[in-house]
Amino acid sequence: MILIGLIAILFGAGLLCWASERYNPQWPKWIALAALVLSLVLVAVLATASADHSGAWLLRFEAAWIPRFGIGLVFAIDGLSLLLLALTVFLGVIAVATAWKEITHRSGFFYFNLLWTLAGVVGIFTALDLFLFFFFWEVMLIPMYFIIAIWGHENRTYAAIKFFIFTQVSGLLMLLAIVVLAFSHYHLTGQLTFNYFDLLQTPLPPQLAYWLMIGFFIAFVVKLPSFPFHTWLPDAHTQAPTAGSVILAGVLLKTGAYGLLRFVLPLFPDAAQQFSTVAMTLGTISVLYGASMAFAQHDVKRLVAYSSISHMGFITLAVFAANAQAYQGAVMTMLAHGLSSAALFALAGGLQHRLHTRDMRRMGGFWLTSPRLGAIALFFCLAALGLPGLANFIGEFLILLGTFRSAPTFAVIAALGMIAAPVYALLVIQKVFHGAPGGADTDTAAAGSCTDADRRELSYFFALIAVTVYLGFFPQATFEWTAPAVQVLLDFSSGGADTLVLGTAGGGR
Amino acid sequence: MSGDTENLAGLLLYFLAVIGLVALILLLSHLLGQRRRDKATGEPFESGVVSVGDAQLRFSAPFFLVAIFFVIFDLEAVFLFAWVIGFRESGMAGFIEAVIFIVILLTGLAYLWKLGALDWRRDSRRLSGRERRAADLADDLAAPGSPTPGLAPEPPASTQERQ
Amino acid sequence: MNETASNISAQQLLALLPIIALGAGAVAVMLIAAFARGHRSVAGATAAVLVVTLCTLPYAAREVPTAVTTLMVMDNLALFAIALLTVTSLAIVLFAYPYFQVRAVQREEFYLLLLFALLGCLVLVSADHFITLLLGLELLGVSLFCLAAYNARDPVTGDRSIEAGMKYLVLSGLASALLLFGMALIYAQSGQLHFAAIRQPDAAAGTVDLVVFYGGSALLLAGLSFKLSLVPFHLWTPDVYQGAPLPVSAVIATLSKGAIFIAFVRYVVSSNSLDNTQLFNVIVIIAALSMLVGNWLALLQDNIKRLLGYSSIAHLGYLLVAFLALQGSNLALALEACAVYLAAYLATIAAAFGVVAMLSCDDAHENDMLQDLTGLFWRRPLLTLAFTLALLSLAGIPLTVGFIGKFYLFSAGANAGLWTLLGVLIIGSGIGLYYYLRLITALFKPYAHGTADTAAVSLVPGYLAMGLLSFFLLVFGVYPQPLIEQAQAAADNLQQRPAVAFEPVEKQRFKR
Amino acid sequence: MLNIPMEHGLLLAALLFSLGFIGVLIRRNILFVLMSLEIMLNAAGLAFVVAAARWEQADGQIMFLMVLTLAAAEVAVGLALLVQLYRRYQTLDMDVLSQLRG
Amino acid sequence: MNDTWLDILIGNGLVIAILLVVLLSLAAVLIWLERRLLGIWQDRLGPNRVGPLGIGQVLADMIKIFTKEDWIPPFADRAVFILAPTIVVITMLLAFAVVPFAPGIGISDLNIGLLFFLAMSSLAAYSVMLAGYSSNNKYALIGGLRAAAQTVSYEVFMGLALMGVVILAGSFNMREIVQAQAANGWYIVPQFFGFVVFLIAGIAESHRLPFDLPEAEHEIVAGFHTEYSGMKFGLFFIGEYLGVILISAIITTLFFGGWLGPWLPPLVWFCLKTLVFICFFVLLRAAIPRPRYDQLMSFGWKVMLPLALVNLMVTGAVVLVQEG
Repeated sequence: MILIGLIAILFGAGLLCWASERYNPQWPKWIALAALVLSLVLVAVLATASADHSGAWLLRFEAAWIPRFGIGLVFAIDGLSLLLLALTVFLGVIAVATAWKEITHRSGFFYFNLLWTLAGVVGIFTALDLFLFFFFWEVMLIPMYFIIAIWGHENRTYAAIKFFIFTQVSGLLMLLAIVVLAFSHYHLTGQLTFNYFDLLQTPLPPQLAYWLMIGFFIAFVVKLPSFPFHTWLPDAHTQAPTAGSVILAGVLLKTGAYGLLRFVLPLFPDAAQQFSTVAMTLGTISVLYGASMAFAQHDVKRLVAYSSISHMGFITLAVFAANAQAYQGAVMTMLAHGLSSAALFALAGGLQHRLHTRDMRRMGGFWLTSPRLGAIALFFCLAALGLPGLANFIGEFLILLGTFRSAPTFAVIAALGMIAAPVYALLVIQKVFHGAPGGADTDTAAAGSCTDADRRELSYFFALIAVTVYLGFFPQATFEWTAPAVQVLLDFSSGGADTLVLGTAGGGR
Repeated sequence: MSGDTENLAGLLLYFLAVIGLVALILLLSHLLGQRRRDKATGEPFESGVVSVGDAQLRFSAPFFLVAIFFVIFDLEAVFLFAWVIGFRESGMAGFIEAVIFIVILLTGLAYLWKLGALDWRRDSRRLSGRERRAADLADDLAAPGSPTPGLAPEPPASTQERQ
Repeated sequence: MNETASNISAQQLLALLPIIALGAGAVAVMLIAAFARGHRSVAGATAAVLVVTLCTLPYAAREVPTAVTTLMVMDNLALFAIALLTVTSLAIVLFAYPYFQVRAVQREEFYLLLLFALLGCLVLVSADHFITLLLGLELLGVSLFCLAAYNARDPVTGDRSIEAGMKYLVLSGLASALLLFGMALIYAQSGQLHFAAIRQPDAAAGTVDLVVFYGGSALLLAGLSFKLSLVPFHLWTPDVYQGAPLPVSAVIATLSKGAIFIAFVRYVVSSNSLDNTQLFNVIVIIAALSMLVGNWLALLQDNIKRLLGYSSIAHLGYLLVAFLALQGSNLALALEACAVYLAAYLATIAAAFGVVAMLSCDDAHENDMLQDLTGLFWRRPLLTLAFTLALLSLAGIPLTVGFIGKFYLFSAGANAGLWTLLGVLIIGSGIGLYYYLRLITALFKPYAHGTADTAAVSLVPGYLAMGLLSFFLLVFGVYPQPLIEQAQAAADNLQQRPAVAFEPVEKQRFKR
Repeated sequence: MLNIPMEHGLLLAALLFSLGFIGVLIRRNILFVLMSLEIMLNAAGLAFVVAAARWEQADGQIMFLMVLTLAAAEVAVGLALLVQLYRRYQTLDMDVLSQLRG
Repeated sequence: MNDTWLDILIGNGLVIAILLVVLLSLAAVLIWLERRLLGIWQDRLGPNRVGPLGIGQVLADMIKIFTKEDWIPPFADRAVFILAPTIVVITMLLAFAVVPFAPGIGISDLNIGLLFFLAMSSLAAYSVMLAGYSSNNKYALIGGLRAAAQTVSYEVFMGLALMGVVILAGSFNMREIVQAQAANGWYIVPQFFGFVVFLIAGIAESHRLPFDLPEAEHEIVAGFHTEYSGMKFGLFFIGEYLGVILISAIITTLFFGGWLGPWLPPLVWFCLKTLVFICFFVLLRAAIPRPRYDQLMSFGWKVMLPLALVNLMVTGAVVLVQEG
């Protein structure tokens, strides 16, 4: 019930934001902030209430929705979902903070869209009815589309439509797969259901399972995004307003990874196993391709976007590596990347707000005028390149470790990506903050007028830094949360012989 | 069978005879008739006035309306013919259906009547404003194209038929 | 036949009540249009007639399924369709009112023709015999081409309207001719005009020339495809949609498509036509082409009416997916899918046309170009939301009933194993998304002039219609169970069709 | 009745139908298009009558009445539109119907 | 087989020949008769110079009309111009094919006799229409249009007016209708309104005075046959009189028991009754002034058509009630 409350709060607050704008344009952002903080509290309550890590599923709610198809309102969370929920709500707060001053135009509708996107994502992370899952999967698209298309930058329409079409078409493939799965289940057992827990036991013919798996895989990998399906991401990230980019990079990409972990692996373990080589190849290509493309960008946001592709490549790799380290690493990377890329986009947004450009060739020497921003940027660049002690390092290290155990070749090649990361990450620091003011282009007069981070910016950056550092130094807490979920995954995959799970409480299960 | 054939054959024969007769009459008159060529022979007769303009008049709307009404109501008659010949077989149910059919037709007729579609002569002095609108409407229904901005003005709809 | 025709029982009359009510109502409205002429009175009476028709449905529902002679059958499918079409008509009447209020054409007859068109639809959806099929089709068709040319006297839109009327007339006539000739050929071979009696012919019996029979079926299919504007018989659609007055485009896109589709379904289910592989394959090709070509051509349009026209072609293509699943054990689900998708489609497309019609209420021009919509959100937020909702529903995005419809299509298609078509459906939807989003984007663009539009007349009835439709789109999008239950009932009923007393080929020598 | 095989009747109907169809497709004058349509409809009607004669039922003839009605309704509206069109454009050529495109 | 055909040829040929000769002569004589009767009723003499009682006038007219110039206007549509007057004569003559003159006497005993008659009489509309069109003369065109509009208007309820008779007799066959009257009495009694409507429609159909608006001299010279002369004009003339005879014969058949009657031979009864109606038509011409065209049309649509429909319904109801 608390899960429904969470979603309802976000949906309701969204409507409230919109309605309240008529009376006072300042109200929407306060309402949004209040709603998100309330949600954060709720998530915290959830976490404390189930802190004993007993069993995989912490909370479960079921109610009938469309009995004709055996579709129910099935909500449940395990540790994995809980962490991602926390991330979502937390980044929601950050997004509101970044948008606080940037969005002045039609703010009511903006916060409406923001909150509905977040509600959709929360739905994705909690829904365990496949139909319901798909429902939320699509629900979050529209508001996100509006965020990009209305408040985005110069090329926003193109970017928004591209984002939407990519996600929607791949989503339809998934819908088809879901439907076929449910009907196969129906023909095999005589029970028509979309309930995740029922469908887990479907004894599918291998050929069919393989195709269904592909359907799911494509939808998730587009969202992730992985190499051949990634082209929407740089456009969408670049054109979205800051808050949009934060949500996109921090949260929306994670839904793809979550889908892989939650659905592809447990529903089609054998097919996934069979497919792992292809998937890992795609992952490795993403890692290297993302990194090299990032290196070639002049646009700050594009650079960060391509780096995201690179990082997400690691997750693909991890998901199909099928062992505990890799899974744990994947979860950690999701969290860490959520935080660091959100921060980097917030930074890029801040720069654009000040300079009205995202072109690094027209920047330079900002350390002089805004040292605080510089320091923050340096921190997150280091986090992104995987500096030990920060969350990203833990995640990627575990992924490589896990991958090496099952597929050494891929691990070795992907490790090259970790080498490439410092190059582009430091390039940002060098081009933007070091060097002569104005960079290569001397016509920029913006540098001089650039102000340093204000209290608002500092506060949310510090929050991000704090969490990143915490995760980097105390990853065990995270592992304990995810351990039961990872164990479940391992039970499903045929490579379940390896039962080394980083985590204590859930390990004994 | 033979009765049918006989009937049809008789009809056919009669048909041929009639056509032959008419042809004969025409041929006879052609052969017997005189030939003259006078100055005004080749001109159309218009009561002695020299002919002006084309004879292909734009004909007035009601003619067109009558044509449409004929088509519609004659078909109605066709259905009634079908009912009438099967009158005893279709019995009471058939009668009720036919009455419904006829009543709907009469309603349609009343509609046309009220709208003035059946009026050939319109004396605008006699009509109230509302009736005149209805009358204009009837005109529109049949004779499109009365004054429409941007299009060639209409010649006054053949006045000689409304005298 | 005379024997059965003359024995109409009270039960049958009761089952026919909606049709009787609507027919009587139409005649009454005609009298009102003659004797108490006035836009308000006629529109009001029309709305009242529609409401009364809806009110008769529960009474008729007690008697289903009933075969009314061999000509018609009233079952839950028919009632479902009647309810759907009547509600849609009601919405159209509501938003047509302000639309015609600002126009210099005679207004009253629109409602009259609409009622007749609807009557044709009602006959169609309960048709169980070629005669009723033809009757309904033509009652509908004749009303429609009068309606398409309805603005002919309007100085602004007259040219377009008359062109639309003429084109629709010619092509509809062509379609009718094809259909009729097809029926004649089928009749020549089977000796039957009753749907259920036209089973697939038994070649061994020797009385049937299969070439002629299937030629007839193909012609029938072509005729219906014309009427449903399926590719490659779609060429008239965009022109007619663009040229006809907006409410009329809505009528063509909703009532005529819906009713003809239901009739087609009934024919196919009753006569088992889909058992024939060739015919099946031809329909598969038609469906695939409709989805692709419709969506593709819609991409290129700047005129919203044309765009919606092409979009409706694509949607009929989608519907054919469910239609093709109407076989064997899939029948129930496929029928349900047809019903649900049709409901979603009708409400959605009516809402879309309604919004454009309401935007065209400030003067005699129709604001149907893409640029007229630019920044609409900042001028008319409520209308824009309704339009957005409609577009999202057309695109099949959740929270709208369009999504439920699409889900049904997937279910029916997957259940019947129509993989190729489902693939095409996905591709088509992808293409479709582009132009829906293009519209939506235009709606939300910043608007330079920043002033609210001033409609010349009260839009209240229009808003009422939009509210009704939006409510439908949204509520059944989130909680579709009631809709599904109705559709399920409709599907069940058709399967257990009432036994109809139709004679086998009987040598009844007619009187000469 | 004189016994004519049904196939011959159907063939004639098909011939008429094709003639009408070709007329609809290639004629430029709208009046002739309408006439071609009528030919098609009547060909269908003929086919019904022929078929009814084969099965010795009245159904096909009833159908023919319906076809007649349909043809009449079509022609009534068609001619009305035709007159409109002529008043507007002073021609009956199909090409005037080409304002709508997109 | 040969025998059969030969029989038909001979049997029918005789009847046909006699019928045609009688009809055409009758039409010619009618011209004289009408003028004489009009003269008598209007208290003047009429044609009385040629032959006894002026009966030679018939012959004189015929000679005159045959020797007139067979003129076709150069501006006319030649083929149609010639075709038009023949149509009216042909259709009127053909319509006689179904008239049952007496038992055993008649061209054809069609079971759709009544429909055949209706079909033929509507075809006559083409004649005036085409004549008006092909003459290429303004008067002719207007006259032709008027005639066509008038014919088709009255055509509608002309058929409907007869349907009461069909309900009573249960057949379209003229002979059966006559025989039914032998059993049930003349239909003039139960079908009085049908008779009135049919009578009026019949007058309008044959463009007889007072409904001769298409050729109203005072407005449009001679209407559709303004440009006609010689025998082609004569054909129109013959057609009109044939029409009068036809309508009279049909009225006789349908409403007045056809050949039925005591003492005299059936054929004589038929001819007598028909003659009475022919005279009635002439009387009408003498007695009633010509209405305006709009009055004529309104009268048709607003009075006659509803009357015909109501008559039909009432007849149906009465028959149903009577027969239980």
